[in-house]
Amino acid sequence: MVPLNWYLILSAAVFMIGVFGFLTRRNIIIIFMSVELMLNAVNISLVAFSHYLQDMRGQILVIFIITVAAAEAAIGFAIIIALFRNKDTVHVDEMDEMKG
Amino acid sequence: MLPELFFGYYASAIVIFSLLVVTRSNPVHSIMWMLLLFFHIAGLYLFLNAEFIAAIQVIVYAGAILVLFLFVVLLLNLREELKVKKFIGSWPAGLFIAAALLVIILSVVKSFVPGPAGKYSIEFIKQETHTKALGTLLYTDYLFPFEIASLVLLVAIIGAIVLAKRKKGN
Amino acid sequence: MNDLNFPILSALIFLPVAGAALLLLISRSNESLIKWISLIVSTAAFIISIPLFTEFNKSTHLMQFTEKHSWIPSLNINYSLGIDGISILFVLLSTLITILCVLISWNSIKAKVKEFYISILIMEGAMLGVFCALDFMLFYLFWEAMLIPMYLLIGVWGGSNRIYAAVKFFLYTLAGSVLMLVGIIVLYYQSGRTLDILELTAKTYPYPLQLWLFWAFFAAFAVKVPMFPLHTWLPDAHTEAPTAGSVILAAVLIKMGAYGFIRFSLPLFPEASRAMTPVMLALSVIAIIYGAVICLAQTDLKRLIAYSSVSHMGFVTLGIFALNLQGMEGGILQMINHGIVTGALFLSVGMIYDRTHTRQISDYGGVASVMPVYAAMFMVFTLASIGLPATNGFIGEFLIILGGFRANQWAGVLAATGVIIGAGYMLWLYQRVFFMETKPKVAGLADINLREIITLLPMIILIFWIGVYPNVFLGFMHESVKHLLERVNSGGAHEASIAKNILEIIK
Amino acid sequence: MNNYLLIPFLPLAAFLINILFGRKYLKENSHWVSILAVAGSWIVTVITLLDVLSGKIINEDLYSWIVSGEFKASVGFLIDQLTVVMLIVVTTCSALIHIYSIGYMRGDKGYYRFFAYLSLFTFCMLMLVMANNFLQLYFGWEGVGLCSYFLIGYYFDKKSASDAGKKAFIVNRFGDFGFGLGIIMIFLTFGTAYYAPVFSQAKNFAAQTVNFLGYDVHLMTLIALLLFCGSIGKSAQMPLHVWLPDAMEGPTPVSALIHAATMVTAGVFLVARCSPIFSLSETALTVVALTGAITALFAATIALVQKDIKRIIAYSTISQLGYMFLAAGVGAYGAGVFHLYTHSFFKALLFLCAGSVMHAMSGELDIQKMGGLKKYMPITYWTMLFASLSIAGMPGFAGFFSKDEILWLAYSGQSPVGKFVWVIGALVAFLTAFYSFRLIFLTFHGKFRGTHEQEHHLHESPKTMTVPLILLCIGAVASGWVGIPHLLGGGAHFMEFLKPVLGHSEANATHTEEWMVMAISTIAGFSGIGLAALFYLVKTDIPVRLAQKFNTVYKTLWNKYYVDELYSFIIVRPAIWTAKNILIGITDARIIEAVVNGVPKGLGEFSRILRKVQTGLVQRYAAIMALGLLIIVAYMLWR
Repeated sequence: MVPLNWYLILSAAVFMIGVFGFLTRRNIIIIFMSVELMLNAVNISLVAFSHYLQDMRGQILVIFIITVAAAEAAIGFAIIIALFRNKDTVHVDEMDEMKG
Repeated sequence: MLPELFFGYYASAIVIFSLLVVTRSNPVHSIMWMLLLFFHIAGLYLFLNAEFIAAIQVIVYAGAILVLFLFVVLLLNLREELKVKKFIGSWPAGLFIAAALLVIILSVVKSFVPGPAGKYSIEFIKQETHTKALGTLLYTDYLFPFEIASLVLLVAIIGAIVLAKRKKGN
Repeated sequence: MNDLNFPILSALIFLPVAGAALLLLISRSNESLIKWISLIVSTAAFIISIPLFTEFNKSTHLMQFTEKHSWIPSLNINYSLGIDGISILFVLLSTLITILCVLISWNSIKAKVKEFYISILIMEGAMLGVFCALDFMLFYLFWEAMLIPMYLLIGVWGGSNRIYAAVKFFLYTLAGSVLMLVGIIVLYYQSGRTLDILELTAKTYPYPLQLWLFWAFFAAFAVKVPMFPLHTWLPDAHTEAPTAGSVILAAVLIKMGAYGFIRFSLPLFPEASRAMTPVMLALSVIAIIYGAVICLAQTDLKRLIAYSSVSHMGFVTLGIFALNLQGMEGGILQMINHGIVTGALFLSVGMIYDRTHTRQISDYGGVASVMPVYAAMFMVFTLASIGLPATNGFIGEFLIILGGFRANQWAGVLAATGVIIGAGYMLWLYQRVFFMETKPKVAGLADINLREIITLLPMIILIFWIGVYPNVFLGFMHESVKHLLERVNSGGAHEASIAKNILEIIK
Repeated sequence: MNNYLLIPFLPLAAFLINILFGRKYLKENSHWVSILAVAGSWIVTVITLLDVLSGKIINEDLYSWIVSGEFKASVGFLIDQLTVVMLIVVTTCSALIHIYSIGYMRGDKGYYRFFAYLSLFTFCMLMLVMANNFLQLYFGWEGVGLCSYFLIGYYFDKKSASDAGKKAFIVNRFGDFGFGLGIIMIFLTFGTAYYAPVFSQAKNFAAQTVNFLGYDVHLMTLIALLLFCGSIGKSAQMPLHVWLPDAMEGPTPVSALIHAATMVTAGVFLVARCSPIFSLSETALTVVALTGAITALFAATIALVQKDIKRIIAYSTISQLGYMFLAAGVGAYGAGVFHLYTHSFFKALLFLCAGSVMHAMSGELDIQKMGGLKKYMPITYWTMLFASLSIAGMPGFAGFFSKDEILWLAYSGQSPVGKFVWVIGALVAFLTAFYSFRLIFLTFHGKFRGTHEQEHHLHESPKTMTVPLILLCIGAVASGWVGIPHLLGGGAHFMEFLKPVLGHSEANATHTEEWMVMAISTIAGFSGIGLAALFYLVKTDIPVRLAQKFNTVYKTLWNKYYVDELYSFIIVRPAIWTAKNILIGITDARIIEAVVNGVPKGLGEFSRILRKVQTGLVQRYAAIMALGLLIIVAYMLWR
């Protein structure tokens, strides 16, 4: 039997890869993917908990997360397109309109 | 022994594909690796007796979201994209933060204590079937959150249309 | 106490506000109607205030014409008004000054006329409110409400550097009054949740608390007065403000500070006040001499008068903190005097500024040859400003120096030197502006017209009225001042500890 | 109705009428209003004099002026012997000078203004002398100062005139500073500011000391000296004399009325009025005597070399005022007032004659450009000669009696410095005679030294001017006859008359000594005239040679001992310099404003630094957020 901790470690590793991607990539699409990566990492741990604790609530949460992820992807891409149309770039380090 | 081997394959595949996703300079490649990643995650879900989740992982993520990614990437100028730097200048800082967070999280994993088990044992799910068990719960106890989720999707649809629509005259 | 069976103070406060509301309804293009309505409203307010003067009972220190209604019952905040012998003169002064401000702005304000008169009228309501309020929350409300129209007057209709001056004025005063708000809240809890000024002033507070609160209130009042070294907003504000703004500022607004000392600091914190007397006297004397000496080097007409205000207000605070009858009465009278005289000086400067558009003293010269009536009137104001007997300035200054000398000989003597320097800078100013050869900028100016004479005439009448027969005005305050001094000077239990505290503070 | 009220209020009414209606309606007829008013005052004064002579003293309040607690001052009138003498002096001189001004000021564009000011001055001066309390005295005191300011600066388009007016006012303010404090001390001591109770109680405080600004001083000395500060300013004594010579910028009638006959003598009047206080302090009296003596000498020496006709007379006035203080200082208040009284006639006359000369000379002031005017303007010459004889103390003339009285009482009185000031007094008598006749000789004798144009224009003044001259001349000659001393067979009526108010100073010396004193001062006068005649009529080259030989002395005198320069150097310029460079430049700008503007500026700087953090880069924000999370979690784990 695979211990729960292994899933958690896996989840943490994937999450941190997502964090790394989010913090360091310039392309906003990849950043977006990193976000999806982090969401999936959370999903892994939730499903694992659900399995080991013999409780369905973890998986219910996963369903909602996937729903929100879909919605977020739709809105996010709409924003990216609007942004790309105006700024003609997908690189986030070239967007600093809010600079103080 | 077999489950550990099975998990080991999936886990290492997931980590490797994740790394590949965030490090490719060509977004299309990233998406392709992500597709593989999602399938492996779905596999892991099956391994955890969550077949319905595995199914929507493939359908929603791989089928819907990733296709959306592809469409967006097609809008961009890929040739240009391949020539420029893919990381921001201070990427080591990002790496450090991610690594440090990982270390911290890992350091607490071992002290994790599972709570009492619920009623959805493997036998119970086998008897109920997984989809039905999940569906019953979703449409009874979690009816309102479920409805709200539908609302969220509706707003997302409308929002996406409004945002992405070209203004008249542009 | 209200024998008139009519809420006269409320009417007084809200009539100008209603007038301002009426102006909102009038088309901005109809400028003459706007001016006439403002004139009528301000005159009506003045007429309403006359019964206060005639019906006032001089034989009591109690509040008169009182009104009290519950306002926010849950916090025990009331809408409570009333005046006594100290505030009545300020009420009258405010209503009079507003009329003159409307008149002086008749032709000199050309842009945003409607907004200007709305500001003036709201200003009047707030000023009257401050002098009439008997509830701390109400008082604070009016106190802060005054800032807004004044800020606009300076910032919108002011001179070239108006924004700086307006912001400086606003921040300076706000910083002070916020500390006072803290003090008010502390008092509210200390006194068992009441904000009634009369109730609060009848209670005693522990000495260390008094000391803290004294300084909190000091911050608000000293900025307004303005006492040295918190005076630097005044020259900027005066210089940049339009004439009407300078007049209100000089005549009424800066009186609020000294009024606050009398109305709040002294009766609320008698022991702390007594303990702080040396400090206050010292600051007053510094202000007198400092303001006067600085005037010697001014090149700007309005700035010079502004600094002279610092000096004159030094006299006022000196008189108040002399803590004896002559000083206090002199101080109060001097506030009125300063309001009249400096107000009149600013009105006069405004008149000539409208003609020449320069405030530089060096641009003037020989004005007396071309504008004899104006020169004569300005001379009267100059003389009142330097405290010549038979003008109001003398009565105030003499009583203050007498009281100050009684309280502390050095204070009296040094204050008297301020009078010498005062004569120096005012006469020098007069000489440079009115005497000597006629400068090109001045040549051919028309003498002041009837409207302008009417604007200045009340001031001249008051100057001589107070100067020759001051008892009419002093009579109002005898009882109130006596009562206040009894309160301040009563009880000496803490005398020893106070002395010790002073020593510690000095260390 | 008390008719004495008319004395001050008629001129006040004239002032109001003239100032309100003069410019538009009265114009060239303004003088009628003022002259009628002052003539009315004079008539009432004479009636009042008769009342007082019959022993009726008036002391009553018109109304309460200032009431504040126990402090009370009123507008009230005290008419006693001293007051009535002053009233006579003021109304007589004022009336004559008003008339003189008709001719002198004719055609001036500010005609109405001039008469308005004169009336106002008369009003203030009368209020001053008629006061029954110190505060009203102060009112009149400042009021006459104000009129003096107006009238000195009458030709206000001239810078020198407006400067001089301002200077007079401000210098006087220095004196009034002490005067005001003196009044406050009086009130704090006696609890009242009325003359009568103050003077009657003064004896009770004779031995008392008081802490003043940290020093223990004798109370009566302190009060007396503070009051004397006012006198020094108003009567142009050392060291506040600087304004009077400059005051000659005013029209000549003004110089005659204000700066010779009346206002400047107010200081003497004050000392005389407060004699009960002064008498209680030997120190104060000594200071008064020495101030007077030194001023008398000092001003007389300056007058020796001046060339401006009016300035010579001005310094002469300062010197004569010094005489009066000298008298008061040795306790001879009566003699001081007597000299005040005679002096007002002959000094006003001198000024009016000078005005007449200027009138003829088209405004020329330099006596070196005159000469030989005797034949052109005989009335002026003779009246001026009589005035000069009077001031020089020639026997029989008014000045002789008063001056002699002063010197005699200085010599014989109990004052510790009496003999010393007597010597100075005699010396000054000599100098006075010398410079007075230097003026006469240079102006009226010899050959005319001006331009032809001026010579062509020379003429005697009109009747309105010469009649007052003649009338004043009678006063200058005869006014002293009311005070002929017992020694010469007179009754010393003047001194007897004033005795109830001023007391009597006792002479403890023999008749022989009195003769000697009289002889010495007479000889001093004669020798002064003789020397002047020698220098300016016979051997006219001596003065020039003397000036060359004693060049330093001459320069010092010519520059009036450099007092003006000294004041400018130690008071005026430092004050303005301090204001400009220290108060505005450093205290206000660098300290207070630095704090005031520094706080917001500091906040601004701080926010400028802080805002660098707001890069606008999403990833930077996310990184910082993650870092924060990291720190918090790490802290939770390992605290």
